[in-house]
Formats: sequence, structure tokens, C-alpha cells
Amino acid sequence: MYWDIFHLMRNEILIIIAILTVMTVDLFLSKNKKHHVIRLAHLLFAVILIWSLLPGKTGYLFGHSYLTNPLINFFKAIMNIGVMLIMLQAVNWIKRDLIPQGFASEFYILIWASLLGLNYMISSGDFLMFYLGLELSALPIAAAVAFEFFRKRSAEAAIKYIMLAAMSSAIMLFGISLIYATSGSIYFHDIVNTKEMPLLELIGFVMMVSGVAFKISLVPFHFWTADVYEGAPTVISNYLSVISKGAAVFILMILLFIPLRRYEQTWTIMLYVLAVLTMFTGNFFALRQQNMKRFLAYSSVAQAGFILLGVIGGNVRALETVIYFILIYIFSNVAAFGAVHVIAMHSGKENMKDYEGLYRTNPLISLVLMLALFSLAGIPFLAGFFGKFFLYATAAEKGYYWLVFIAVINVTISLYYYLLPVRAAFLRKSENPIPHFKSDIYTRIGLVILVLGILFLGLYSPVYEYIAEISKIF
Amino acid sequence: MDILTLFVIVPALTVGILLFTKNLRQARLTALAGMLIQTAMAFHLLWRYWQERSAGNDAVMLFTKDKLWFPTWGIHYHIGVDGISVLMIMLTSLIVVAGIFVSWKIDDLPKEFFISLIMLATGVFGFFISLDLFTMFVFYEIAVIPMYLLIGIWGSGPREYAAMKLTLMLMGASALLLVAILGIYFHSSPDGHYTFNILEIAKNAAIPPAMQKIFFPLAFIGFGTIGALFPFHTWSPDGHASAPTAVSMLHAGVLMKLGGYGIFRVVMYLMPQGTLFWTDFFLVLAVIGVVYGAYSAIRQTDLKYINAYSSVSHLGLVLFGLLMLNKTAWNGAMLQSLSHGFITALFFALIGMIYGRTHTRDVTRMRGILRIIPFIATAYIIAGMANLGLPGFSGFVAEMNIFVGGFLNNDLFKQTMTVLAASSIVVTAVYILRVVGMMIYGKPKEEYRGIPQAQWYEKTAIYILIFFISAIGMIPSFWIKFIEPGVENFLKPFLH
Amino acid sequence: MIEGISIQLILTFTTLLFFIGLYGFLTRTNLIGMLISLELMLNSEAVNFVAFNQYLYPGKLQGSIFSLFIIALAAAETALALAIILQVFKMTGSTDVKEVKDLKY
Amino acid sequence: MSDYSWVIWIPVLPLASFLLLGLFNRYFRKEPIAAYIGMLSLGIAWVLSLYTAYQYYFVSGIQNGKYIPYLPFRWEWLQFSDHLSIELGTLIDPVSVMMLVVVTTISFMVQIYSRGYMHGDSGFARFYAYLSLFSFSMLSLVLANNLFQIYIFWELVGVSSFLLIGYYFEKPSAIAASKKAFIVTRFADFFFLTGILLIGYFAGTFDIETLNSMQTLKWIGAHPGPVFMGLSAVTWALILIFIGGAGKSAMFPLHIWLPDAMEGPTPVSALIHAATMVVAGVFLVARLFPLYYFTGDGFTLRIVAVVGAFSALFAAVIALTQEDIKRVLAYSTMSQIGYMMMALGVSGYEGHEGMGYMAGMFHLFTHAMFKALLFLAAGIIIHAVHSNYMKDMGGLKKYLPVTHWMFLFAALAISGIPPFAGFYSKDEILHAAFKYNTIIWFTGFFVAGLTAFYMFRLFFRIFYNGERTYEHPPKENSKFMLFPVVFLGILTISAGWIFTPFSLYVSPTREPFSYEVHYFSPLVLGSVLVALTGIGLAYLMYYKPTDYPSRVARAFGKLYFWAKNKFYVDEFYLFVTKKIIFDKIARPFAWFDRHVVDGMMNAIGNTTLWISEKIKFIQSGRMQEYGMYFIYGVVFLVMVYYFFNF
Repeated sequence: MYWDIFHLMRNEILIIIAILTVMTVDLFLSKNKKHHVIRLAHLLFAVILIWSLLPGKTGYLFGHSYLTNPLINFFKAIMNIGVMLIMLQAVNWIKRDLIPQGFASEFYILIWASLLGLNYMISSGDFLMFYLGLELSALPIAAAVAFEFFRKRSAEAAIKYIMLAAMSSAIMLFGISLIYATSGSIYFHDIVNTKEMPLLELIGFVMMVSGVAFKISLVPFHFWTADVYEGAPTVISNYLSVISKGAAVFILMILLFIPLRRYEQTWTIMLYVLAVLTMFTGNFFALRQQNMKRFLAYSSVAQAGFILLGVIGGNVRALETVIYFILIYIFSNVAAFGAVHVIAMHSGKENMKDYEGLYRTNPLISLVLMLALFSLAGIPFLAGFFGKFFLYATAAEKGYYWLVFIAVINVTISLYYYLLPVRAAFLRKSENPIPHFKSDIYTRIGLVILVLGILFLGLYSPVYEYIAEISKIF
Repeated sequence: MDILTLFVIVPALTVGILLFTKNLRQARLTALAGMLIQTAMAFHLLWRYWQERSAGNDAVMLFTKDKLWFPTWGIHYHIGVDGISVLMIMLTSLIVVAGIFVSWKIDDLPKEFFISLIMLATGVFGFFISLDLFTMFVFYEIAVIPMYLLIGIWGSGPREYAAMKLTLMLMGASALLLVAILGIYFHSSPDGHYTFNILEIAKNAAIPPAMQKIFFPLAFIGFGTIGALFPFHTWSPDGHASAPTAVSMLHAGVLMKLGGYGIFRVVMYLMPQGTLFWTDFFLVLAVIGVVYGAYSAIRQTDLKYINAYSSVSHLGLVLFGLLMLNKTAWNGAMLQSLSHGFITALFFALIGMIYGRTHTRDVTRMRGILRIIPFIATAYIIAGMANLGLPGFSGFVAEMNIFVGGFLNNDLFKQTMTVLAASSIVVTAVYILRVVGMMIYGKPKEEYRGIPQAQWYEKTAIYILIFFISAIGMIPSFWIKFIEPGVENFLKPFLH
Repeated sequence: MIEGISIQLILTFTTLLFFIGLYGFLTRTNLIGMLISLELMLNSEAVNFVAFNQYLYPGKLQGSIFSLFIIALAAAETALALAIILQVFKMTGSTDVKEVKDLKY
Repeated sequence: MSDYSWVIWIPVLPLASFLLLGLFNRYFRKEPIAAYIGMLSLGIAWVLSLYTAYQYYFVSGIQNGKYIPYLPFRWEWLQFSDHLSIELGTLIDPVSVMMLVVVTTISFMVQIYSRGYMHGDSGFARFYAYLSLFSFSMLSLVLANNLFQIYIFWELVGVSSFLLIGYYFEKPSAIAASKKAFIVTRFADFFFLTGILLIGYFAGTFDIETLNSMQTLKWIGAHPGPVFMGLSAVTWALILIFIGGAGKSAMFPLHIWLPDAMEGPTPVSALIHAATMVVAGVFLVARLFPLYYFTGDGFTLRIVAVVGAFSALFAAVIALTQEDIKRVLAYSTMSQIGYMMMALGVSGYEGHEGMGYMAGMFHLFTHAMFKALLFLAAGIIIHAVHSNYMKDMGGLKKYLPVTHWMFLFAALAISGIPPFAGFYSKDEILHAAFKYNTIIWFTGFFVAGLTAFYMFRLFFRIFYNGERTYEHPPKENSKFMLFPVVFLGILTISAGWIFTPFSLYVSPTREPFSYEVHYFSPLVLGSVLVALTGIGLAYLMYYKPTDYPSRVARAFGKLYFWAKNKFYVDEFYLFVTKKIIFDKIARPFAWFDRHVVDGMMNAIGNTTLWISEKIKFIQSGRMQEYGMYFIYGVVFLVMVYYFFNF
């Protein structure tokens, strides 16, 4: 019995254990021994990661408050992979910036807590769990955004994030309350059965979706994205752009496809409009960015628009393509942020102009950057292409050729700005390029895994087929 | 490993080995070795193909291999060749080899140069063997993207601008193509078993005419852009002008052929009704391209611009021939692809050599190079003559097939268009002779005395190309025997 | 259920409360003020849940429990927000929202 | 032995020589080797041609009173469709055999001559390679059995001509001339090609024998295709083909390249621009004569006649005024080709009706001999005095005696004085023209007088016209140059009466017939008289230096001035090409491409960037505005839903 419960929510339990372990160990470490936490944290999380990769079961807990199935389990595994990769990148940042001030475990605790929140969120079977998960994921990250408390930008990003997140969750909550008023239940499986749709519920629905859209950073709910990504430590931006966004997309799909199925007509139009807005806005803003983090922020806004192309399909196909895309997107974007992070760590520079002549001094990291950006732009044979192609196909299957058309136009625009850093790094020569540097072993492992993922995730079709297999949940 | 997959594996392996090379010497030797193997394989394939056909194998595609890749979407790794692809593969491998010879002395980042070059070639090879729309598209884009780096890093002039423009226009076009491919895919089968397999889609013939009318122009423009369809050709002059020699060769010689080939293999084959509906419209565009490219070339002073516009004109003829929808014209279009590939590669190779010696590409600033570098200048004259359709060289055969084919249509409009297109041969003569008169003839300038003669590697490249230009020009029937069965098969949707 | 007070009335009240909070959030120049407005919004929802529960679906406790969680989370949020405001104050010397607009475009 | 299988060697030998000399140019730095390779190949070809002619005309050509065509070699080179294909073949018929003889004879002579003329030139082997290429192309052209084969070699002779005119590639005028020659003929070839395409479509074949067969002619007569401007498609096709021929044969108004082509070495002028290539147009019309004759009631032939007559007159008038001896000869060539065209144009078809055709061919034959002779002699003169201009010459008789006599023979021949070759052919032309149309005849008659005048003007000014001292005394020092001149001189004297009646060899129907030359008929006497008048006038004006020429020139005033400036045709073309095609078409095209088409693409990019710049204010950095947008978003979504659903 207990074993079953553990098995169903093993991810959450393991993460909690990990958090507690790190907390406890941290108590016994003197200030100059903090770096041991790093190894411990990685070890723990590796265990969680491997465990989470085991196939999951279908089941529910707490009277349908907590649901799980192989797909959700797999998605958690994907998030774990992402977090693991981000943690690998964070090491040199922790060592350089945090350990001297006596921090180390705090980073892991915060990021794991947020991950825990996301895990709850995607497993949620009712609005309460959903809300709790959402908040649990947001609050630690707000703290993490403010981590570089010696920089004003970090604080500004944090205050923007916490305030806007709170506002969005307040609005979402109001929406949920309206849905509760009309449907009489906060359980997803109860909502499915109600028939008519009063205006009140529509407003509630829109408010609720906008709360999720805030997390995914869909236009016009995206405004925090660029500011926060730019101000936050790169690692946290990275986390926000992939893990948090991916989970939000996942739960959005679950919500729309199962409990809110009867609004299909509504949310199709909504998503259509949001997708167009998001793609154009994200791309137009990304065009003239100089700061790499800000640049990637807008790029990730645009990517969210592309994701909607898949979501709009509204069927199992949509589920599988979007999850596949998120998996690939995690690899691509983490690699892109990772490259930016590594460069910023070693040179303190994160503007595109500083990248000029980078290839001639640091060929490998430039290569990683290029592959990541090309993958984001959707260039074959890199993984990103496959992800995007299936998204288009999902939209096209429903007959939304115009949407696909708009999307491909946006891909062309996006290609322009994805080529800009490549241009700086490869095409240009510079008087004083970023000098050659060597990064540490954690970063290297992380980047190698990312590059391998970018190269082979698309070509190796069983990944997709596995996702397709477990996606047949409704 | 089957015989066709090797065409992708060998270049990929070459790229892999190139990653570990240390200097120019190693890099160029590795690249050369890989591509020589590829060329040998290409000729082996030619021979095998010949054997199969002689043995009475009259399947549409030979050496096919079909491997399920993404079962959910019905994406296959499906490859196969007919005579046309075989010839295109031969063309590509030869031009890559010639390109490597031409870049024998590349000094900046040699390893990366060869990697990008061969990466591009990989895409092209893959494109020519694919029978699955998805794989075809994948290879197509693989072929386009290295161009950005190749032009951007090793180019000259406004290279960043040119590279960006080229990439964006080609990728934009391929984006349109993508929409069309999806459109085709979701109408590919009457019973919902959608497929990307070209042959199967054609067999099903399930795409409703209304849909064909929508997706035909998208796909046509998608492929047409890389085939320099007016008015989507403007990437080509800038791109060619800025690209390094080998890249111009490969680009004009091979990459631009993807357009005509794709239109032939995919767009027209799968959407016959759409084709019939849109023929006249695109015919006008093609003819404008032919004439307009030729006239634009007259005014240029940069050698590469002249040739780029010349390519616009000559590739316009490919599209023109395809739109004529009969065997003769299609034979001509395919021959023209082949012929223009060799001729333009030769041109760009020579321009690169001249530029490397005189450091200018401005025809008004050069004079009398025939006296100074007779080998290169003579080769340039030969290339020019081949380009203006002198009998005995490949251009003539191809163009005559196109014109005669165009005229065989019992349609006054098409015949008039043919005459208009044919008028370009006069203009071609004008711009070729202008260059010859200004740059090659005349009293040599003093400052050019003592510039080096053609080196052995340059000569090798030139010999290879001239050999094939004349071989096609002298015995066209041999090459048409390869082309014809393919053309006949792909013409079937139009014959009922 | 409160005699004489209809659900409409409560809904009107909570909606007003919510929008007052929203208005406050969007117009206050002080970060603390904004935080207070946020609290108003959250409280309106808490009331909402309880009211719906009591008036419409009196049999179950879903709404009431929800509102409990809202209160708890609001507290957590406020605590964290205050901490960050403190951080901002350390950096800029004020809690004026105008001070935090460096990151833009 | 009448399978004629050796005929294939006639073009192949020069080709081999070309390949050998062209590809291994650098191994033939020594002049004699290159020259002997060329001479040997052409010599053998010449002997083979003569043998072919003997076999064909005297042994095995005639069956049942008619020359029958042989096709000893054919190769389906390129198949277009079931009916249309390009065949490469060697068609042996009276015309082609005659052309074989002409081409090989002149080629061989020129090859020998060049050994002397080009002595010491740095591109000696190259020159011989080009010559061989030309011979190969020309021989293949005359042997063609397929319209497309004619076109192929038509282009190749064009390019050989281009290469040879531009042989002195460091001389700007030579460069310009070569370009002009190629482009003008190419322009004409475009019409030729269009004509071929039309013929191919409407007649369904490119094969010359089939096209000329009665069966096809009837079929075409019954199915002339759509009518455009009152003429059927096939008629148009023939007109277009004639334009092609006119371009190559330098008929008005496409003649402008021929005088300039004299920039090439003189042997080249003799071979290509006097004797062989320029008559290709005549050959083309003759080749398709039945088609021309029967289609549209011979309408096209009327055009041919008029164009020929006009060109003859036009060129003769210009020739009167030119100072460069090669240019005089060039205009004379144009004039004589006009004659030939005229002859074809006025010709009938059967029996004695076909005299015009016969005469045209005969004139082609004799003209080749004496015009080549004139050019070669002019070459000797130019070689001797190092100038092309008459003003630098005079009194050369004592320095160049042999040349003087040969030049005299040739001049008499071209003037039509019996018994020189030109008389026999020219007279028959006038005869045929007289039967056809008086105006055309009179034009020919008048031109005969002009011809005599300008030829002897040339002759007297070169060899007489007082005494003159030269820095380097001119002399005839090269045997290689003298031999061909003498050889052709003998032919010039003898060819006329030997081959009369020429209709035994060539006639439209291929049925040999015979005719008598009426030496004392009024027509003949008239034309001889007018020629003598011309000679007499020339004698008066130029035998000694006098002021008659300038007085006459003044008397003609404007006309003289215009003629001297070639009636400004060149200027007109220059205007069309430079001002209209270059400036009004090509430049706008180039501009349009750079600024409109390309500008549009750039504009798309720039607009995108501009929008991007303009909307950046939205992201103002104020979080309350962000909140506001959030609310807008919610409202917007609700409205979107309203808009679509209610």
C-alpha cells in the first residue's frame, strides 16, 4: 500500500528527500566546506533522474487530487533531465559567486522546490493542487532570481517576477473561482460532465488560461519574460525558459484537452490568436536584442508561439508532438543558455557584440552555441527541426494551413536573429575577442550531453515513438 | 550497407574525419580522398544503373530501399534513383571534386571550409536520392545552411549581407515548400494512411484539384526560388558575387539544380492538375527570368554578377522546359540542369582563378589576359562559348531540346513564349562576347605581367569540367538515354 | 448562508474588491502599496470560494478548503515579496516602483 | 566504288587537324609542323573531294537522267521526338559536291598561302587550328542532310569566323569587329532557329531530303498552318530562315559586320569572308530551293530576289568610295552575293526555268575562285606595303608583276569580261533576271557596270597611278603565297568555259540539262559593254593621278558623302544597340533588378527591422504597464471569443 503510494508519487517524494538531505547536510558543513554540497546534490539528483526514467504507472492519490500516468511520469523525467543539465551548468556559477558568500545548498533547495511544485502541478487532478503546484514552483524561483543580491538587476527582475506572478495567479484564481461557481467542483473529472457554458464561466476560463499563459509567456502575458531573464542569474533564466515553461504547456494541454474539452471551439480560436501574436511579437522583439539573455528570452517567447501550433491540434497527436518538442526544446535552449552562461562566466560578457571573433579563440563553445541556435531555428538534421516539423504537421492536420504559413514566415524571421550570434561568433573578426578559456568538468559533461541530444534526438525516431506510445491517455 | 545510402555515409564520414585534421594539407587531402571515393561510387552507380536497365528492369526507381523512420507519421527513409538522379549525383560529385581542387590553397580556417563544403554536398546527395518528401526536405535544408557559413566566413565583398540574404530567402522559400509538403501529405491518401512517399502519393493521386491549385504555387515558388525563378532570384547575384570560388561553383552548379529537380520530381509529379492550372502563369515568369536575366547581365561589370545573371537566365530555361510538359522539353530541362551545372562551375572556377591573380573581378579593369594566362583565358572562352549555346558543347543540346520541345506544343501561347525565350541566345552572345572583348582580348596591362600560370590542381579542375561539357555536347544521345526513362515515368500523370 | 444577503451581493462585493485591488496594483507607486492591493485581490477570491461553497454547493467543503490554502499562500507570497522589496530598497534606497524600470525594450 | 564512304573523311581530317593543333598547341611551336599538319589534312580532303566530284558527276551520280542523292553516313545524334531528330550525315548531291570542291579548294589554297603570310606570327599553330576548325565546320555544313545539322555547323563556322577575325586580339578594332560579326550573325541565327522550329512543327521533320520531297511539299501546301499577316506559318518560317542566311551572307541590312571582318588576317578574309562562309546563305536557300519555290507561290523567293538585287546595288555604290582595299573587296563580295541571291530569287524550277538557280550556283563557284584570288593578291600587296590603304599604294606593277597579272585576271573576271570565269556565271544571272523582271535585271546590269568601275579603280590605283617610292621596296618573296595565287588565277581564266554548261552539274530538279551561251545576243553584249564602260571610266580617272576623282566626288555631293560613310547603317545599328538596347533596355533591367526586385526583398527585411524598432516602447520596463497589458489580454481574449461565437 505505502509502496504503491511511493511508487505513484516517487518523483515528488524523492525530491523532498533530496531537499531534506541537502538541508540537513548543510547544517553540518562549515562555511568553507560548502562545496561538498555540490557533489552530493548532483549525486542525489542523478539518482532521482535515473529512478524517474523507469516507466510509470497509472493511478491517483488523495481522492483524484493527484493523478499520474506514464506520460506524466515521463514528462517529470524530462524535467529532471532538464534540471540536471541546468545544475551541471550552475556549478561554476555556484563555485564562483555563491560559495565565497557561504551559499551553495540554497540554490539546490530552491530549484528543487520549484521543480517539486511543477511536479505537483502537472500531476494535479484538481484546481487546488494545480494552484498549489503553480505557486510552489513560482515562489522559490522568485527567490532564486534575486540570488545575485549584489546586482540591482537581479533585484529588479525578482520584484517584477514576484509581483507579476502574484498578480497573474490572483487573476487566475479569480477565474478558477468562477469556474468553481458554475461547475460546482474543483475536480477536473467532475468538470468534464457539465454541459452548458455561461458567460461567467467563459470569463473565468479566460482568466484561468491567462494565468497559465503567463507561465508559458504567451503574448500579451509575456512582458515579464525578457526583463526577468535578463536580470536573473543565467541558470535561473534557463530554468524559467525551459522547465517552468514546459510544465506550464503540459498542464495547459491536460487542462484544455480533458476537463475543458467542451470549450474546444473557444480555446482553438484563443490559441490561434495567441499563437500568431506570440510568434510575431517574440520575433519582432528578438530582432534587435543585443544582450544575449534578453535575446534568448524573446526567442523563447517566440518558441512558445510555435508550441501553440501543436497544442491547437487538440488531440493525442498534439500531446505527443508538443511533449516531443518540449524535450527537444529543453536540450536546445539549455544548450543556448548554457553557452551564453559559460561565456559570461569566463569573460563577464553577454552582449552579442562581444562575441565577435569567438570562434577563433573558443571554437568548441561557439560550435555549441551555433548548434543550439540552429536547433532552435529548426534546421535539419538537428533535433529542433523534427520538433518543429511535427508541430506544423499537427496544426496542418487540423487544416490550419494559414497558421502554419504564418509560422513558417516567423521561422524565417527567427532564422535571421538566430544567425546574428552565429554571424558575430563565426563571420566577424575582432580586435580583442574573448580570450581562450577552459571550462570545468561539470559544464563540459553538460554541454556534451546537450550537443549529443541536439544531434541525435531528432534522428533517433524511437524517442518520438515512445512518447507517442505513452501519450494515448485519452 | 546499400549502394545509395553510402552516398550520404561517405561524405558524413569524411566530415567526421575532417574534424580531426590539423592543417590545410591534411584537410584538403581528406576531403579530396572522400570525394574521389564518392566520384568513383557515382560512376559505379552509373554503370550499375546501366546494367539494371539493360537487364530489363523498368521500375520507376532502382536500388530502392525503404526503412520506416517515424511510424506515427508514416515517415520513411526511402531512397532510390532513376537515370536523372544518377546523372545529378555524378554532376555533384564531379563538381565537388573540382571545387576541392580549386580551393587547394584556401588559407583561412581550411578544415572548417572543407567541412562546410562537404556538409553541403551531403545534403545535395541526400536530396537526389530521396524518394520521401520528408527526407528530401531535410536534405534540402542541410544543403542550404552551410552556405551561410561558407559565404559569410570565406566570402568577399558584402559577404555578411549576401550570406544573410541568401539564407533567408532560401529558407523562406523552403518554409513555403514546407506548407505545401504538409498540404500534400494530408491529402496523400484517400483512406487516411497518409504518406510522404512520392511514388505512392502519385499512385494514389488523391490530392483534390482544388488543393493542388493552392499548394502548387507554394511548392513551385519554394523550389523555384533556389532555381532562380523571377522575381525570387535576387539572392543569387549577391550570393554568387560574395561567395568563395568553390562555393559559387557548387552553388550555381549543383545547389540551384535542386530547384528544377524538385519541381520535376515533386511539384509537377504530385500535382498534375495544379500544374495545368498554373502553367501559363509560371511560364510567363520563367520567360521573364530568361530574357531579363540575360539583359541584366549585359550591364554588369563584375564577372560574378554577369554569371549570376546568366545563371538566372539559363535556369529560367530549366523551369521553362519543365513547364512545357512534354518529353522533349523535359529532356532538355534535365540536360540543361546538367549542362549548366558544369558550365557555370567552370565559369566560377575560372573567375576565382582570375580573381586570385588580378585581385579584381571588374571587367573594365582587366585587359588582355589571353596573352598573360593563356590557359585560363582560353578556358574562359570555351566556357563562354558553351554558355552561349555553341554546338559541340552541352548548352546547345539542352537548349535545343527545350526550344524544340516548347515548340511541339500545339498552343500558340507556348510557341510564342518559346520564341521569346529563344531570343535570349542573342543576348547571351552579347554579354559573353563583351567580357571576352573587354577582359580577355586586348593589350595586356603592364601590372599583370608575371602573374602565375594555372597550377596543376587548377588545370585538373578545368579539365574535368570541360571534358564533361564537351562529352554532353558531343554525344547527347548517351546522356538522354539516362534521362529519358525517368522523364517518361514522371510525365505519366499528364498523359491521359 | 447569511440571511438577507444574496449570492449576487457577495459576488458584487468580491468583484469590486478584486478590481479595487487590481486598480491599486496597477496604479500605486509604492511597492508595498502594490503588495497590499495584491492581498485585496487574493482576499476577494478567498471570499468568493467560501461564498460559492456555502451558497451554491453547501454539501461539500471544496471551496472553503481552497480559501484556506489561498490565505496560507498569500502569506507566503507576501513574505517573499517583502523580502525582495527589502532587497530593492537596499539597492535603490526607495520602494518606489519607478525605481525598477532599468530592464526594458 | 560508289558507296562514298570516304566522304566522311573530308570533314573529319580537318577536325583531326584542329584537335591536334588545338589541344597540343604548345608542342607545335615550330611553324612548319603546324602548317604541314594543316596542309596535309586539307590536301587529302581536297583530293577526296575532287575524287568525289569525279565519281558523282561523271561516274555514278546520274540514274535515269537525274542526279540521285547519296547518304553514305548518318548518325541519329539527338532525337527530339518521334519525328524530329538531329541527324548528322553526309548528303551527297550536286550542290553539296560542288560546295565540297569549292570549300576544299579554297581552304587548301589558303592553308598553303598562310604558311607564307603568317610567317613569324606568335600564334601560328593557333591560326592553323582555327583554319582547320573552320574547314571542318564548313564542310560539315555543306554535307548536312538535316536542317539542324546546318544550324549546328552554321554556328560553328560563325564561331570560327569570330575567332579568326579576332585573331589579332590585341588590336581594338579587331576585337570590335569580331564581336560585331558574331553578334550580328547570331542575331540572324535566332531567326534561323525560329524558322527551323516552325518548319519542324509544321512540316514534322528536319530532314532536308524529306522536306524537299514532293510529298512533303504537297502536304505543306495543304496544311500551311495558321496565317499571320497574310502569310502562312511555313512561309514565315522560310522568311525567317532566309533572314538567317542573309545574316551570314551579309545581305542588307545585316551586312554591317562583313566590312569590319576585314580586320582578320587576309587569308581568313579570302577563305571565310569571300569564298566560303559568306555564301552559306546562298547555299541555304539553294538547299531548300524546292521548299522556297513551292511554298506560298514562291513569295519568299521574291523577297530573296529583291533583297539580293538591292544589296548588290547598295554594296556596289559603297564600294565605289572606299579607300581600304580590303573593304572595297568586302563590299564587292557583298554585292556579288547579292547577285547570287538575286539569281536564286528569280529562278524557276523545272528544266530551263531553273537557269537562275544554276547561274547562282555557278556564280558562287566562280566567285569563290576569283574573289579568293583577289583577296590573296591583296594579301600579298598588303604584306608588301604594310598598309591597307590605296593612298599608300600605286605603281606597284613593277614590284609585284605576278600579282599584277593575277589581279588583272580576277578583276576582269568579276567585271564579266569573257572568257574569264565571271562572265559565264554573271551573264546567265542577268539572263534569268531579264526574263523575270526588268527592274531587277536593270539593277543587275547597272551593278555590273559599277563593279567593273570600282574593281578597276582599285586595280589602277594599286598598280599604276604614277610612280611612287617605297622605304622597303615591296616584293613577292614567298613561294607559298605565290603558288595559290597563280593556281587560282589559272582557275579564274579557265573555270568559266570549262564548266559551261554548269547545268549539267547543278540544277533545281537535279536533272542535268544543257544550254548555249549566246555570246552575241543583245543582253550579253550589253552587259559586256557596260562593264567595258566601267573599266574605261576607271582608266580615265585612275590610270594616272588626276583630279577627276575629286571632281566627280564633288559632283555627286551628298550621295558621295553618304556612300563613303556607308549610308550610316553602322551608326544606325550603333544607335540601336548602344542607345536603345544597352541604355533603354539593359540598363533599366539591371536597375529594376537591383532596385525594385531586390529592393523589395530588402524592403521586407528593413520593414521588419523598422517595425521591431517601432514597437519596442511596449516593453517599457514598468511592471504596472505589464499588468495593464495582461488585463488587456484577458479582455481581448474574451472579445475574440465574443466576436467569433455570438
